Amino acid sequence: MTLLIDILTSLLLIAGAVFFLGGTIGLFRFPDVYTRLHALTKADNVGLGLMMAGLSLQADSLATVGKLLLIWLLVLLASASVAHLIAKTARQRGIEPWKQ
Amino acid sequence: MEILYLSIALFLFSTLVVGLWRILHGPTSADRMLAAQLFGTTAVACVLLLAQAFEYPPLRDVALIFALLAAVSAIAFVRRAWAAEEKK
Amino acid sequence: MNNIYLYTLVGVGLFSLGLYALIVHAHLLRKILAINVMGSGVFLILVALANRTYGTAPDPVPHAMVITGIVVAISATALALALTLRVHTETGRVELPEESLE
Amino acid sequence: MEAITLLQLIFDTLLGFTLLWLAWQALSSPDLFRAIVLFIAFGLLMALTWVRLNAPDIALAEAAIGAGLTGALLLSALARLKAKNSATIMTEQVKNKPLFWLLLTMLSLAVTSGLAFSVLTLQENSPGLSIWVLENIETSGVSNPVTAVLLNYRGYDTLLEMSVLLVALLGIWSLGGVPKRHDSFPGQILNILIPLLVPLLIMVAGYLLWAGAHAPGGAFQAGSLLGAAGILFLLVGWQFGTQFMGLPLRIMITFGLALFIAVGVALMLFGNQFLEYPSSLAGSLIFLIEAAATLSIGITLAALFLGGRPGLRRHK
Repeated sequence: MTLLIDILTSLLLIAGAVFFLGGTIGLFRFPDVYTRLHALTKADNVGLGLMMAGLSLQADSLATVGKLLLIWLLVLLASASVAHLIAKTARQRGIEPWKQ
Repeated sequence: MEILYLSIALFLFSTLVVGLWRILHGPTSADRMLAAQLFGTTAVACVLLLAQAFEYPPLRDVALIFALLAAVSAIAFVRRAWAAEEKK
Repeated sequence: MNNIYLYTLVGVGLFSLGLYALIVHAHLLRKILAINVMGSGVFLILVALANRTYGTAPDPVPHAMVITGIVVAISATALALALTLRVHTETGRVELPEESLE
Repeated sequence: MEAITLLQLIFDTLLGFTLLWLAWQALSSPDLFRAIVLFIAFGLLMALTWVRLNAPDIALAEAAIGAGLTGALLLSALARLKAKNSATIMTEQVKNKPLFWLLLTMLSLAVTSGLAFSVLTLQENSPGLSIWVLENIETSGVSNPVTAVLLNYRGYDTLLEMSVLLVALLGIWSLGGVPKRHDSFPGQILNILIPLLVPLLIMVAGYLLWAGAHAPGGAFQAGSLLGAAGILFLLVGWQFGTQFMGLPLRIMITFGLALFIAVGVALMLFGNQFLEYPSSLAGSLIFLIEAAATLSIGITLAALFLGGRPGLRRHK
């Protein structure tokens, strides 16, 4: 049973790490601020979410799971709001979205 | 399992170092701020992995504070610094 | 725990970098950043050396000193920024006038 | 070498070099905004470093202050300077004076090597005062040694440190009134986000204050969170009522220090030394002082961010 949980945790953590890698590559490669925003929120939402799921499986108490969940929700809230604010202000300041 | 936690923490930390490139090269201030925002999230994940690897729960409080305050610098940027740049 | 000396040397490096920048730059905001980096270097040396209690928990006294130091550093930074802004409103400059040696 | 030790070594080395590199970039960047963002990232990595150095109390303080206060303070100051182009001025002595450069380089090298030498020749095993701290922890009233040092063994330090906060605030207030600004409407997102975040910040501050007695946490970390909550309010441009800005504000700012001194003096009346707690009461007294200190530190930090004396209009 422990082995199964360990394997599941490993898979979730690795999957989460892949999303973080994706976020970084997006930040690195994408052509303008709007597309980079898009890449970034993947790391925040899915990457961290998968990691939280993986770590929750190893948690010793429900309180720990609750704390992990709270941290994830807070990061979601912050990154979604910040992404929106930056995109909106960028529009107002006249930064044109990238067109092929 | 400790090895896995530490390796992933190390991996995340290296993506953070790569992300520094975006802060250095911009081109707009928004790009730099975005990179800093991603740093915050990566640091949260890193600290939680270290907490698990060394079985030291108080570190989760550090991650909690990072998560709570993740938006503050970006809000200051949107409300103050960027607004001032515009007037120039 | 051989990372003690690694981090101590990083602390020394930060202190020197900050000192150098503090002397070279005239812009007050840069001087404030430089002093903060110097402070971080000092804190790093203190806390790294507090780990020289092999086997047991680190020495809590430097930890307490550094926590105090961090709060003092932020309040000093706030005051320095307010002074800088005042210099800017009064003179329109962001650096202090140089004293000529003649 | 074991894999775990190796991984930790790689992590520490990478972290150390990134710290140095970031500091260098932040201090030499021609663009001031970039310098500030790099400095924010530097603060984040410092918090990770404290985690690596077994200092969770400091990591909490650095996370709260670095993420919640430093960035907001520096970015607001930059917004008011509006002088980004004059960013790379050097001091007069440095311009066109090769001799000065030479001297400066030699000075830097001397400082670095001198410090490095003295640090590396220190005794390898030096428990410092930790033995005494641990021996007396049971009489201190708390079980977190850092809190015991801050509030009991070296209560003077904390007392004086709160005075420093107060003096810094007085310095800012003596410079004039709150700078006038015309804040735009914060927008729907912030109007939803801030009322959600602030109660959570206050709750977590309470949790850290409570946890400080037996685990990492305490008045400074909790106070910094309260300060961050205040800064969020100020950033969206919400006004506190003017009736709050007068005497009530001053009472709350000085409350922590006043209570600290009052407890110390009261103990002297009962035949103890200044701030020498009887061990049966120590736990409760420390909590009382910490609770008052948290409130005062939080409000003082937010007032520092305000950048001037409320109620006084700067004419210009």
